[in-house]
Amino acid sequence: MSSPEQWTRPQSGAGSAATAAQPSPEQVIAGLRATTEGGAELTQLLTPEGERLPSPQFDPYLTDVDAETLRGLYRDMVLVRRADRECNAMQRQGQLGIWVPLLGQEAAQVGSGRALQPQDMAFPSYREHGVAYTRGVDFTELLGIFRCTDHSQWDFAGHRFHPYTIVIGNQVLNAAGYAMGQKFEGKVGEEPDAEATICYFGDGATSQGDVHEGFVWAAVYDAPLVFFCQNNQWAISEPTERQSRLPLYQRARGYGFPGIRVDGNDVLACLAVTRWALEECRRGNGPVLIEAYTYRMDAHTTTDDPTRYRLSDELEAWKLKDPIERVRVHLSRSGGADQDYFDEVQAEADRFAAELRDFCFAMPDPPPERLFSSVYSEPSPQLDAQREEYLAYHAGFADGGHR
Amino acid sequence: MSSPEQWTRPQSGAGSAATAAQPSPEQVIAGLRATTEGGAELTQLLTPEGERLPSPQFDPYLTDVDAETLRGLYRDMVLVRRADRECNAMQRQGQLGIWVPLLGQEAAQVGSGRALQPQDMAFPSYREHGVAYTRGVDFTELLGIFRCTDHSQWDFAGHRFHPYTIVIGNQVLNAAGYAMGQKFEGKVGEEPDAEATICYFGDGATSQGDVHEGFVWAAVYDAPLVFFCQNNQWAISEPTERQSRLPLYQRARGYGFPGIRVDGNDVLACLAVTRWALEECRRGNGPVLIEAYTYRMDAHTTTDDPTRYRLSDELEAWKLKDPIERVRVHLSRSGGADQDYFDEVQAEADRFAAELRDFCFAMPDPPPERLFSSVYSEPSPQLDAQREEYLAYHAGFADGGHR
Amino acid sequence: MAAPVTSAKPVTETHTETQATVQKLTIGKALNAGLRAAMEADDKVIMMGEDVGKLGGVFRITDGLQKDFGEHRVLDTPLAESGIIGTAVGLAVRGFRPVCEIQFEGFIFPGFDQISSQLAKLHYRTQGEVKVPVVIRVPFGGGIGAVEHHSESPESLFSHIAGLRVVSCSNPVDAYWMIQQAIRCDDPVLFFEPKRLYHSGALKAPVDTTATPDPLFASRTVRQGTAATVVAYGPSVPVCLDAASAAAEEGRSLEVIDLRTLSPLDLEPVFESVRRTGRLIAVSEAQSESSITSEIAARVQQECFYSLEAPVLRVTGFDTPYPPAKLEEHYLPDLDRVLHAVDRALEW
Amino acid sequence: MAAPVTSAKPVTETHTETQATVQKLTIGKALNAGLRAAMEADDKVIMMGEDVGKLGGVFRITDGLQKDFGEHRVLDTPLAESGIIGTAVGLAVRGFRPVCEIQFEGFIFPGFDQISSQLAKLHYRTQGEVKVPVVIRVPFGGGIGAVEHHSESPESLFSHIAGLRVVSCSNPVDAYWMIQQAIRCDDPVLFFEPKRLYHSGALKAPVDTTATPDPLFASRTVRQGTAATVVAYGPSVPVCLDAASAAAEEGRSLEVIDLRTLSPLDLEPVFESVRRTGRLIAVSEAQSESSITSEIAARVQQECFYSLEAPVLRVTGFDTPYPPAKLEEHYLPDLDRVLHAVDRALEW
Ligand SMILES: Cc1ncc(C[n+]2csc(CCOP(=O)(O)OP(=O)(O)O)c2C)c(N)n1
Ligand SMILES: Cc1ncc(C[n+]2csc(CCOP(=O)(O)OP(=O)(O)O)c2C)c(N)n1
Ligand SMILES: [Mg+2]
Ligand SMILES: [Mg+2]
Repeated sequence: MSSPEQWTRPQSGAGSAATAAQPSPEQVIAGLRATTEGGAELTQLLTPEGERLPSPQFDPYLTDVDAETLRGLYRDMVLVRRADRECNAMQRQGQLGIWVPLLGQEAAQVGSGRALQPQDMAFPSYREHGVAYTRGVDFTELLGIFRCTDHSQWDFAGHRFHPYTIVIGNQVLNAAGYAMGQKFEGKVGEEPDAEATICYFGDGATSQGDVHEGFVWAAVYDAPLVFFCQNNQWAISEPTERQSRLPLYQRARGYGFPGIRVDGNDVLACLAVTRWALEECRRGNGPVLIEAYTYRMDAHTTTDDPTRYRLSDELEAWKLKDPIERVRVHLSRSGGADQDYFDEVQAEADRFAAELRDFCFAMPDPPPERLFSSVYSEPSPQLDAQREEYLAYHAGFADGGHR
Repeated sequence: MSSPEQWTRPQSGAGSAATAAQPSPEQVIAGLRATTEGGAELTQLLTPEGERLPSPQFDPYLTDVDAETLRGLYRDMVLVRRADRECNAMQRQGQLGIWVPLLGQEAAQVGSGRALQPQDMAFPSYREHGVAYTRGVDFTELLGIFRCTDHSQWDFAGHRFHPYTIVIGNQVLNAAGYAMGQKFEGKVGEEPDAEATICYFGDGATSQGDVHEGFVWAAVYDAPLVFFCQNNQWAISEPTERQSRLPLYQRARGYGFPGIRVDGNDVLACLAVTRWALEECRRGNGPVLIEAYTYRMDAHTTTDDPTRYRLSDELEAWKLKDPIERVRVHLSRSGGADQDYFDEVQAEADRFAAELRDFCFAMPDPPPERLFSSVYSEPSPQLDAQREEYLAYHAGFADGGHR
Repeated sequence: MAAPVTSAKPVTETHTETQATVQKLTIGKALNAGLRAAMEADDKVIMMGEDVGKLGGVFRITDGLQKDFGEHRVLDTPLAESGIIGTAVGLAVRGFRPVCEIQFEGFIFPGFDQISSQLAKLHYRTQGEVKVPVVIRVPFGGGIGAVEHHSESPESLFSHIAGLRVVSCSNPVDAYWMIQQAIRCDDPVLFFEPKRLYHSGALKAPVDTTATPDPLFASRTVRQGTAATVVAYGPSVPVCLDAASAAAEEGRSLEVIDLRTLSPLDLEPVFESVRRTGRLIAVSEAQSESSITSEIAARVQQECFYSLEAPVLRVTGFDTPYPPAKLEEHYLPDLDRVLHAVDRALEW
Repeated sequence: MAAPVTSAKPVTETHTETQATVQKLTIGKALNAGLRAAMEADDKVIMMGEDVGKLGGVFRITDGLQKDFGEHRVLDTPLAESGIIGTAVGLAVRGFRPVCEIQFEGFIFPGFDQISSQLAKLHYRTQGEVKVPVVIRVPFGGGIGAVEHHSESPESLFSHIAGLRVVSCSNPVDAYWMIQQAIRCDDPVLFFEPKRLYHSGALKAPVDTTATPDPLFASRTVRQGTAATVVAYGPSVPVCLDAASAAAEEGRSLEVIDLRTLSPLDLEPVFESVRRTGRLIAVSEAQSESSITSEIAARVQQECFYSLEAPVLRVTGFDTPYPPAKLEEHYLPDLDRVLHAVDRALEW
């Protein structure tokens, strides 16, 4: 954990920065091997085999993590995955217009989401159902977007969870502004209510100008912002090497803030590293970039056909790194949970999904008036006239009248 | 000079890239000291005192540079500065609508411009009069923009010098596309006619999304593109620390291509480093970022008032690093030129300026038809109608008729 | 370089003996065939965009092109629209003829600056010395039950920017020819594709690749009539044609004009028609305010002042953001709303 | 939170005893005074933009504010417009009321995406749960002899985007009040400032800071007349007023309406006027195609169909990019072109 002093007092012994600015060939290579884990670069605390690796740097962020916490994280991930699968199925049944699956990214989302304090703010992209869940957003509240009955509908300020953002990269600047606001309001520092912001985006998003500008702004204003990039290896059909030569976390090097790659399928590592990053930000050492190295196990969305662009081998290899399985194995081996517990969670997940399903099937269509509401915060006579005219016209049909 | 092999074969001994991605405090500090030279980071071949420093890395790029070449560079800079001053004066006299002075940036522009081969392409911003000159664009051809008689008017393809671009950052993407085209056409490699592109922008521009996207594109497509950032310390009234924590050349580190800081007031260093960078690009090792560390000695434009935001001390300090003076001293000391030569160049510069002045005063206004011409490459009946109607209306006045 | 696209000469020949010159195609397949023909005719033509390669684009309009022409002619670009358009401008300056795909119209906005500041203006800025023959393909419009940003109609914005040409096709034959003509045009062309019609089997039509196409920058009367004129473009054209059929059954004869070129407009056929019918209904999915339909109304009321027996009426999207898709049936002009407007115009 | 801006209550009080409540100000100084008053009234109001701090903006509209309110309330931002607007959106979500300065209208385009995708839509997207009270100040229009991108009039583009409010002021009194009202408005407001009038001594007017301002979103008849109506906004208003004076000398009485709100439009005063005069000339420096003046013509021809004795005529910039400034006198609507249009309307 670095302190503000460490950031602002020069130390001796650094080599020529000009040399540092020339990446080594292996750094270049690393970027080209988009589907390799990155070896030593990767922060991992729980191996795919469920083995707990010690980490002097990050273990201090997990001192409160006992078997109960682990069971909680396991449960979170199982529930979120089950809900995700249910939504995927409901899309196939025509109940949702589209679904954006998070399958495979449960650890990245639950781990980072659980690292947040209530006072922290989160800016999601459109796949962060797991983060939404950790922020206390009811899964049913997400459905409207995908059933096309609304455009985002939860208590944004209450949950401190911003609306989903579909235009790639936009939310990164919005989050930078929000975090600047936290700073300007004096919410950064050693006080217990100190705040930070986290912002989610994908590997593809890193190419967008807005993401760069978010990096520039956050760095220049020392904004308490954690950039959380879920590198799920694909931007629809494009692998990460279409976006970058170097591993994405290294992008931070050019801006002067830390970048780190974490095993995105390791919920403990995601929790610890995000806690560290948030803490850095809260204390005024932000921003920080986290690249969560993970994999999109399903299609980009339910309208996508990944067989056109990637091999099933890849999927098989990643199955072995499943984020839930490794926690299950670890809990079993360490005696943190037994089969009964797992069965219970599964049953709860099934109930969770069934409720979601019932809710979804019963969702009403919005009334036509909704079309005209909330365009502005104050009324607009022009729009009022359009509404009146349309509703009168529409009523004509309802009354069985002529068009 | 690195070769493609060096770029693509891994070598042992590199530390964890994760660590490398966390900038050291002094790197952060360096970015905050926007007006210090950067010490060891700076590539300099000719000191402000006119002393030639040896450079194992860059001397190989100057083997052809003899006294005659040096005299030529000196002459280039004196002429360009003289013309710049003349234009500044003509603006004050109402002959130009605005002038964008390059004072202080002669070495960066002449050095980099003279590094180009005829087949190379250059994309300027709006201050690159010195580069224009090295591309064979007649100084008189620049005047139309500033006299507001045209929007850029020279033989762009012939000089391989793109129109001036005023919207900050736009030209970086255009240059990336052009360089991609050179690559796609097989013009990159060991052939003597191999090509590269150079693109100019300022320190302020580095914050723009387009510049980032230019970095991404050029890196992903291995485009033969030299990004030439003239860090003149100011973006109008904003010092460089409003844009970045780190020295700007280090931005390249996050993308996986080399970045280097050169003394922008040292014409030899600019020449050598740009030759090196172009050579890298030509051979397929591009892109490369060069930060030319220099100073805007005059106002941002003739409409600007720098006394509102910077101290004259700063100017005085930079006067000691004058780009022309150090070449003059070096030539004198080394016997490369005597006072007669300097006087002759001065006289030539005065003639150059006088011609420019005569030309400018005689520049005609464009005819009203110009307003409607070249909107499209093929005629548009709608526009033709607007033109006919307006010209008829306008002729009514000329004939002394009523409106 | 390229022959004037306003000429009526066919811009491609069938390329193999074995291939039939007439095939029944959807709009999507016709665009694909048109792009293929353009790439065969000129090796400077390249495709750029997100997912246009292996995937063939999310709508499969570039399907198979990367496989056949290679990765250097069909580029899966980084995910950034300013980058796509900005590099296309540079490629065009270099002599290429880039065809950019914007995945959905709602994602064109990050590229707005490059479009308006560079693409639209370079030709004028340089008095025609620098040509930027870039085509930007934009799937647009609603009615596909999509989430936000996937159903908008931003074409009016581009029609307000001088230096751009904006066109839209509404049927497979036009799709096949117009895309080729747009690519051959030396001006930048924003090519708006009616996404919900891409794969419409009902609109499938025989496309004769040896035929002589209409000029690109001309409107076309697609149904003759006498009682009122209806003008539309892109996805609204089939709606208006259906409305005209329905009206015919009720004994009212509607003339329908497919604008095809949205900027600069070719309104002569509209003026001529309105002088006969005395009534005009302009239809578009876009918001009405400061739009192409506003422009049509403004110009028609001026040119046909004494012919109009009713004001020009507009049937458009409302002046709201595009609503959640469950409400889009209310937002989009449909047969009933068009006929309602016709009724009002006739009753005026 | 903020009182409805459509109310007629003054939104600020004079803040010190010593300061006069009535001062003669230019538009530029009035804006500066209005910004200062807004910052004093609400400490969530912050200024952001390029060079707005020490320099006070290239037009000095924010002059002195950083000195008096500090670097945390007047931010010299990095050079990127998407960043300015995108972070302003986030700051607004956090509870701030950011006032962004775009240095010249030609540089708003890199921020277009954030404006249309986030700023305009967040309120609608969230059914009003998320408010983004951001004001974007945009110096616009020509006539200052500038290089490219410094003289454009892009306001119509924003009027086509639902969810935004677009306004423009034309005199010091409005400048002082409208900027404060815009800042208090919970909707995003694009505030177009007539840059060539900023420092016009001729337009200097007494600004009474204790007066009751007109509502923000209302047009205003600034000169009454009977023969024809002229509607304009921003820099064209003084041109039209001059034209009306000149016409009066020739015995023709023109009514002049200052639109003030460009989107949504407040056309009732225009309709009412046209019903009396029977003639309308809409004036704007912007290109005509798909513009605010198109919209005015489209709506007036519909609402006043039987009152119009001549078509609505428009006097606007041409459908070309803004020309080199030596030609701008031809491009910009001036007194003569306005009167020429009046002549045509009267002779129709
Ligand atoms: C500006 C913009 N351009 C294009 C799209 C279409 N699009 C949606 S998701 C996507 C890929 C995003 O990839 P990535 O950032 O890696 O996130 P992931 O979907 O993998 O989570 C694209 C191109 C968009 N939403 N926004
Ligand atoms: C997109 C855009 N925003 C704002 C401006 C206005 N502007 C012109 S030059 C300038 C500062 C540029 O600074 P820098 O990039 O350092 O280049 P320099 O002028 O110092 O050479 C600004 C803000 C612009 N031209 N384009
Ligand atoms: Mg991804
Ligand atoms: Mg600068």
